[in-house]
Amino acid sequence: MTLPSFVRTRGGMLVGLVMLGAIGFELRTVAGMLFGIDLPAAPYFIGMVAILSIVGVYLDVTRSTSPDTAT
Amino acid sequence: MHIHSYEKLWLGMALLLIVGFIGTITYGTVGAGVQMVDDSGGNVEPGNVSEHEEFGEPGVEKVGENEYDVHVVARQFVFNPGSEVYGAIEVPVNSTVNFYVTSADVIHGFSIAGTNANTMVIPGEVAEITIETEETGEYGIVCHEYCGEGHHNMEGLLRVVPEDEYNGSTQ
Amino acid sequence: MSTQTDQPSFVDRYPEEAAVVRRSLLVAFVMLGIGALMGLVQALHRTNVLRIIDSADYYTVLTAHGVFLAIVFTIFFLVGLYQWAVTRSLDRSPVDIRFTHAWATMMTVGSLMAGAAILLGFIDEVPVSADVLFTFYAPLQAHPIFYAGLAIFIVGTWMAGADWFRTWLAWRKDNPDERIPLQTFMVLTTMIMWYVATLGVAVEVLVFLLPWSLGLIDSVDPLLTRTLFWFFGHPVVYFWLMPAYLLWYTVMPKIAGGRLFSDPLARVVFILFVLLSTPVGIHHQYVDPGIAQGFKFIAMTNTMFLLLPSLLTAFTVVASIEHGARQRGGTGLFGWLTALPWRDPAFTGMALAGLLFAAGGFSGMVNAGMNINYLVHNTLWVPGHFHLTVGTAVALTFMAGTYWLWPQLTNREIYSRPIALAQVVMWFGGMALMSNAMHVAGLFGVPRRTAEPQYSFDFPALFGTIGELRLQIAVGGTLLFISTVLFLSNLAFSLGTPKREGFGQTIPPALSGPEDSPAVLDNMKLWAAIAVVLVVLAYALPLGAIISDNGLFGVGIEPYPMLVRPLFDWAGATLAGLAEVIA
Amino acid sequence: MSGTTVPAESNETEAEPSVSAATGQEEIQRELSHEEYDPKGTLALILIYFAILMAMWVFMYFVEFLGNELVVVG
Repeated sequence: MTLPSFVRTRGGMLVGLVMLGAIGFELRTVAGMLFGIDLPAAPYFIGMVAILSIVGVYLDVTRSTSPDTAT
Repeated sequence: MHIHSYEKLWLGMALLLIVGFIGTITYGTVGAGVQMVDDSGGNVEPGNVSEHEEFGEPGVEKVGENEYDVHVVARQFVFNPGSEVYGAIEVPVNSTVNFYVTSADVIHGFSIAGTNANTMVIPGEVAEITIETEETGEYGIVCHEYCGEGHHNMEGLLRVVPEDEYNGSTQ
Repeated sequence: MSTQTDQPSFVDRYPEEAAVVRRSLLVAFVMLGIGALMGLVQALHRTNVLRIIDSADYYTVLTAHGVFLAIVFTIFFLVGLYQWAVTRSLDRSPVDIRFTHAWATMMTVGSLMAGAAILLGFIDEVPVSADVLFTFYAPLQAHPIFYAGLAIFIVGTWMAGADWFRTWLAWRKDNPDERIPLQTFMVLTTMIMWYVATLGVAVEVLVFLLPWSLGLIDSVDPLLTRTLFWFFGHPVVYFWLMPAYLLWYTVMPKIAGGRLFSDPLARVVFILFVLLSTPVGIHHQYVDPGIAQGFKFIAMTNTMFLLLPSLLTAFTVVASIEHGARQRGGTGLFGWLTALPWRDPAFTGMALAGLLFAAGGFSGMVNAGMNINYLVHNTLWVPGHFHLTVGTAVALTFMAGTYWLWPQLTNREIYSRPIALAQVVMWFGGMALMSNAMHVAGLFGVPRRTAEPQYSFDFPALFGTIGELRLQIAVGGTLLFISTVLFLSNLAFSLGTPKREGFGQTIPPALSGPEDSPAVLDNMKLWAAIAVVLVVLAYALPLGAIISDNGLFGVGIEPYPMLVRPLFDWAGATLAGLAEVIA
Repeated sequence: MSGTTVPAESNETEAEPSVSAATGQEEIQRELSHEEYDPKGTLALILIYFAILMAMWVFMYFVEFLGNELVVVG
């Protein structure tokens, strides 16, 4: 299985996931401010964290190279 | 000095952005007619506010067809009128309202929450700000500049009421 | 592959200078710790999550948070970093290291005086306080030791600048035909800007506030002193930013594995800061009564052009990083981003700081827009903005830079790199949460600088709820505090890691070097003179108008609170008594 | 750049690792000179940023500000 190079290390994965989290968080603000779509906070954030966690666990399990334990 | 062509492109776009911003703001001033608070309110001596012709008895005053002057004195930690002890400021809808706000002590702020009506209130200066009321409703007024340890208690209320309910007095 | 290099480290080559740098950074970090604690107390208090202080004490906390972080932390880090940069890039020691120690001591003494005045505000029994916030607007009055401390601190920074200019002049004698090394160039231009900018606050404090707090003059004009404050208060933000830019331009390309894309443009950027940082301060006063709209418009156009150096920086710095990524084997239009050293906390911290600076840049553009200021002035939008800029672009870059610099100053490794990485990422996440909520709440009209969130009316939320925004601020603030604690403890543990060799770092030359730029860029006198002319053009008329309206000292302005008068009257009476006895 | 006067600094030191880098971090694989390098990715990123800035500015100014209640005229 070929994986994008940024999931080679846990450190890189952490940075990537937190960035995705921040983007997901901002998207709700954009939906509310620009498009007037009021997404309910609790389900949205819980869902977002759940999806990111699943992605994180999946990527970690399938991490291809460099198995050293950085963060 | 050689600059990469991409960077020259970006320099041009950055300048375009800047000119665009200045253009928008000029449009806001000239086209949409949004004027800044300026020195037109004149000066008043903070210690003598209570003897001042207008600020001695602050409140709402009808000055023309659909036009009202509202004189407000801000002091630690109330707006007169506006705060609960003095009663809310009441103006009719579809009118032009000129606010004249000054301070009797330190620097305050005068902001009608959630709207564009927002000015500093500086002792010695009169802030003049004109608004047009287009919808009825109640608006909170906050002092948004730190003015002492009771700053968070400094608030007031503005009521924009239908023309037929307006009775011409501060309540 | 180890991180060992064959270069001698900075401390090997310049042990005395390294000690000054270390000491400055340590003062900065102690202040960071106290300031961050104050920040946590505030974030939890005003969001009504946890209240351990009276709302009346909130403003003492807020003053400490603002002054300790925005003035002391940032500027102590700056002097440490700049001492390193000048010594390193000129490859020579200060002319007289005792002078270097003298300014460091002066700055410390000044900070302690101002800090003590602020913190004594918590103790009601002591008649000393400085609950005047970071802006100390008259007629709010602080104890004289607050103003005196501030003055001593600023004179200390002036001496630091003089020290670096002296080192440069000595170097110039030995190297008459060389271009100024880029880091030194950045230091010198920053200090020219600082000398021009601090004139405003020096006049405000020494001519007006200090004599007034001592009872020597009765009254000061609130609008005049406030205008003098902002004369200094806007350029000071570039004084915070320029050391971060120095790290972005000179250190970040290196740790990304690349080289600076363009040295000439870096110089142009710093010159633009010298010219445009100061004649813009009136944009903080867009909704001040007593200043004509025309002056505000001039400040607005200057401010908009001040965007240019930051926009150019965005390109040059990203291009330098991309160069690193491509040298490390990165390919594709965006694929190179994955080839960057994201596990290096120094790199990741600076990159994330830059990313949030891009967002903060936008809210800054809104702040700069004259009439749109009605929408956001003194709302929570403004602290949202500057927590992205000084609170992240600057503070996070400083922390990330420390992870790279500290080993070279001590010959000791950072205690834990993974914790360092988690720390910078946590700062990014916490700040994304907190500042987003602040911006949104600001648009709903929630004011800044207030202890109580519960006014008797409701703020109109366009989506979501105000309560949810408060929670985001509280969670974000807590994450930021934890991140600060991780940073400080990681650094504290680093004091105990074993010493070893091999921490030397070099900085590779730029892809397009200084030889590509005209020599006039290095003419410091010319840029200083133009800067002064621009400041005179922007400020002479507004200041003249204020003085002609109100006089120099205003009329009948009473100070609040009147804390020191009795003390001074007592001293005055004693002196008068003594004089009589002598006579 | 800034360190041109330090004799030890030259292009050959570029492989030197950062003191804060992870052990096992990949090293530089090739050298790119100024002539060989066009910052395409940077240009792409910055154009995206430009588009976001323009859209957000128009939204903030014309919708949030000029569309807001209590029109301020002076």
